[in-house]
Amino acid sequence: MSEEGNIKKFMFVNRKAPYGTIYALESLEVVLITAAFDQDVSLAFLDDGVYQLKKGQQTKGIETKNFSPTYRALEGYDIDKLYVEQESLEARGLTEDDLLVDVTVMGRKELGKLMGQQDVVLSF
Amino acid sequence: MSEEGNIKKFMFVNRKAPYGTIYALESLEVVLITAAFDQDVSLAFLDDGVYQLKKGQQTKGIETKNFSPTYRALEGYDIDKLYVEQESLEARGLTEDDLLVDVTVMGRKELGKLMGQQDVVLSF
Amino acid sequence: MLHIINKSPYTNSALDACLRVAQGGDILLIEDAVYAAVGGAAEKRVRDAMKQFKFHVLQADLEARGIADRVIDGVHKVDYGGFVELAAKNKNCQSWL
Amino acid sequence: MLHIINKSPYTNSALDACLRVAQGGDILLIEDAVYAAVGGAAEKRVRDAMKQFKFHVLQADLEARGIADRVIDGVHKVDYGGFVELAAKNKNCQSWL
Amino acid sequence: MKFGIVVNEGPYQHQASDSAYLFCKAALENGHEVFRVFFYHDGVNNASRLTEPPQDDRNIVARWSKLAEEHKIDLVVCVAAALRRGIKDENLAPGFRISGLGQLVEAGIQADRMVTFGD
Amino acid sequence: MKFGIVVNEGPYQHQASDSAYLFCKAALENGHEVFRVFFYHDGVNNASRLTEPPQDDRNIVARWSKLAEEHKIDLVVCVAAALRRGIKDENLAPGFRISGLGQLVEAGIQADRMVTFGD
Repeated sequence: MSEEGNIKKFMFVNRKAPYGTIYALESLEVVLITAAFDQDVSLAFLDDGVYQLKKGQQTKGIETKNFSPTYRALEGYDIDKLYVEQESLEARGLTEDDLLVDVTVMGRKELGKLMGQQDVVLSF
Repeated sequence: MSEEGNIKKFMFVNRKAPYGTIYALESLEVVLITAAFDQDVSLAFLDDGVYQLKKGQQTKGIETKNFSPTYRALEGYDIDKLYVEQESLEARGLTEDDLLVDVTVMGRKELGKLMGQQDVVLSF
Repeated sequence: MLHIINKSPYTNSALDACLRVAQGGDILLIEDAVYAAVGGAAEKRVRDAMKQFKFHVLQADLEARGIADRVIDGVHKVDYGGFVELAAKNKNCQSWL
Repeated sequence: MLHIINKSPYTNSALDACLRVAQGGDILLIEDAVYAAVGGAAEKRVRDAMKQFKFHVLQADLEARGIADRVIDGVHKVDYGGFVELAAKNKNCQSWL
Repeated sequence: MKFGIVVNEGPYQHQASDSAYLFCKAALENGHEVFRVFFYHDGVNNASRLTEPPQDDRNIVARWSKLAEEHKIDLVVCVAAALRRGIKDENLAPGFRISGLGQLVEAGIQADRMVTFGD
Repeated sequence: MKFGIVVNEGPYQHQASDSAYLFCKAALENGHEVFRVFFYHDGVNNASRLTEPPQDDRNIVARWSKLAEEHKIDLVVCVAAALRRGIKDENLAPGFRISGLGQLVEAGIQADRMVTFGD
C-alpha cells in the first residue's frame, strides 16, 4: 500500500496483562492493520505484557473471547519480530517454554536499544 | 432522613491522587450525600490519596476545576472524621502541616483496625 | 473483613497497601491480581502474609490467564459462588482499587 | 528518545520500568508522575537515574497538585510548549502507560 | 442475604463490569438477593444502548439488561456521572434507570453487603 | 513539524484527554501542525455529543470540537472501538469523524512524531 520511501519502523510495546483490561486485544488489531500497510512491524513484551503470550488461556469462565490464538496468526501476516524481555519473564517465574509463540528473548538493555531505533513507538 | 436504627458506619477510602483521575472528585460527591442521609461518615486517606489534601493546589494551568476547597467545606456538613495514614504521609515527604484541613494522623495498624469496624467501606 | 485485590502485584501497589494496612481477614485475588497466587517474585510477599491473612483466588481468572495449574500452596481457589459466599460470610469488604 | 511517564511512582511501576529498560534520553513527568519530581521516597530513584537520563516535569501538573515549589535539583520544569519541543527535538517518543 | 453492587468502569476497557455481572449471577444462583447495581464514574457507560460489540464477543450491556429483566434487578445509573459522560434517556438501554447518588447511599444502608468493582 | 496524537481514555475519568488537548494547543501556538488526533479504546467517548459537564467545569468534548473547527484538525474516532462503546453518527459531536484503524497507521507514517496519551 505504501511506497518504498514510506516504510517506517513501528514498535508496539505491550506492558499490560490480558483480560484485566482491553489494551492487549485492541493493540493487536492495530498491529494487523499496520502490517497491511507494509510497515516494518515489531512487538515488544515486557512487564505484565509477557503474560499476553502465556500458553493455555481458557476464557470460558470469565465469558470473554480468548484472543490469544491471534498471536499465533501473526506469522501469516509476516509479523515475526516478537521481542520478550528476559528480566520480566524471570520476575514472573516464566520461561520461553511457557509462551505460545516463538519469540526472541533479550535482556532489558538490548530491548531498550531497539526501542530507541524505532520511528514510531505505540503503547496502549 | 433515616431512623435511628438505620445509621451505618460508612468509610470512604481514598487511595488515589487528584486530577490524574476523577475518582477523588466524584468520591467527594458521594461523601456529601451520605452525610445528608445522617450516616456515620469517615474518610480515610492513604497511599496517593494523601495528596488530595495537599495545600496550595492551583489548577489554572491544567484548565480543570480545583475541587480541593470542598475538603474545607466538609466540616459544615458535620463530617469531621478525616483519618490520614502516617506511613503514607512520610513516604511522600509530607507532614500534617502540608494538609489543607485538620485531620487525625494515625499509624497503619490503627487505620486498618478502624476499617475493620465499618459497616460499609467504599473506595473508587 | 474481606479484602478484594484486582491488580497485578508487579505493576500496582494495591496488594502491598492491603498487606501494610489491613489487620487480617480474607484476601481474594481477582482479575489481574491472580498473578499474585502463582510462583514468581511476588510469591514471598504472599507467603509471608499467610500468617495474618487467608488467601483465596478466583478460578475463572486463573484459567483465563493460563495459570490455574500453578497456584502456590495455601491459596484457596474459589468460583464466583465462592466469591459471593466470602462476601456474605465477612461482616464487610473492601476493594483495594 | 523522549520517555513520557504519567503515573505516580508510589502506585505504579511505570517509572521503574522505564528506568530499567530505556537506554538514556529525556524523561518527562506529567499528570500523576509529577510526584516523582519532588522530595519523598521516590527521590533516590530519580537522583540515581540522573546519570543516565535528563529529567523534565510539567509545570501545570505540579501546580495543580500544589508541589511546584518542591521540585528537586536537576529536574527541569517545562510548560506545554516545552513538552511539544521535547517531542519535536527527540527522534521518537514513548508513553510508558 | 441482600447485596448492593457498585460498578466504577465502563464496558470492555476494564474487567470490572464483567466481574460484577458474574458476581451478581452467582449471588442469584446461590439464593441471595441483589438489591441494586449502582453504576458510577465511567460505569455509567454500561448503560449505553448504542454499543455493538463484535459478534464473537460478549454483549455486556445486553447481558445487564437481560439480568434486570429476568430477576427484577434495579440497575441505577448516577445522573451526575452520566451527564458528564453523555448517557441520557435517549441512549439508555432497557432495564437501566437514571437517578441520584442517594440511590447509592440507600443501597449502602439497605443492603447487608456492598461490593465494589472498579479499576 | 507534523504531530500525530493518540488518545486512549475517555473524558473526565482520566487526565489523558486534557493533556492531549493542551499539548495540541501548545503545538499549534508554537507553529507546528497537528496532522490528526486519533481516538482509540475508551478515547472514542471524547466524541459523544451528549455530554453535559457541570457549569463550573471544562467541557472536554466541546473544546475538541472548537479546536477542530478553528484549526481544521482531523479528529478521527476508531470505528471498531466506537461500536464497542456506543459512539455512532447519531451521538457524534461536531468536528469528529468515524473511520478505520488505517487512519492511525497513516498518521504514524505521515506525521513526524506520534505522541500517545492514555492511562
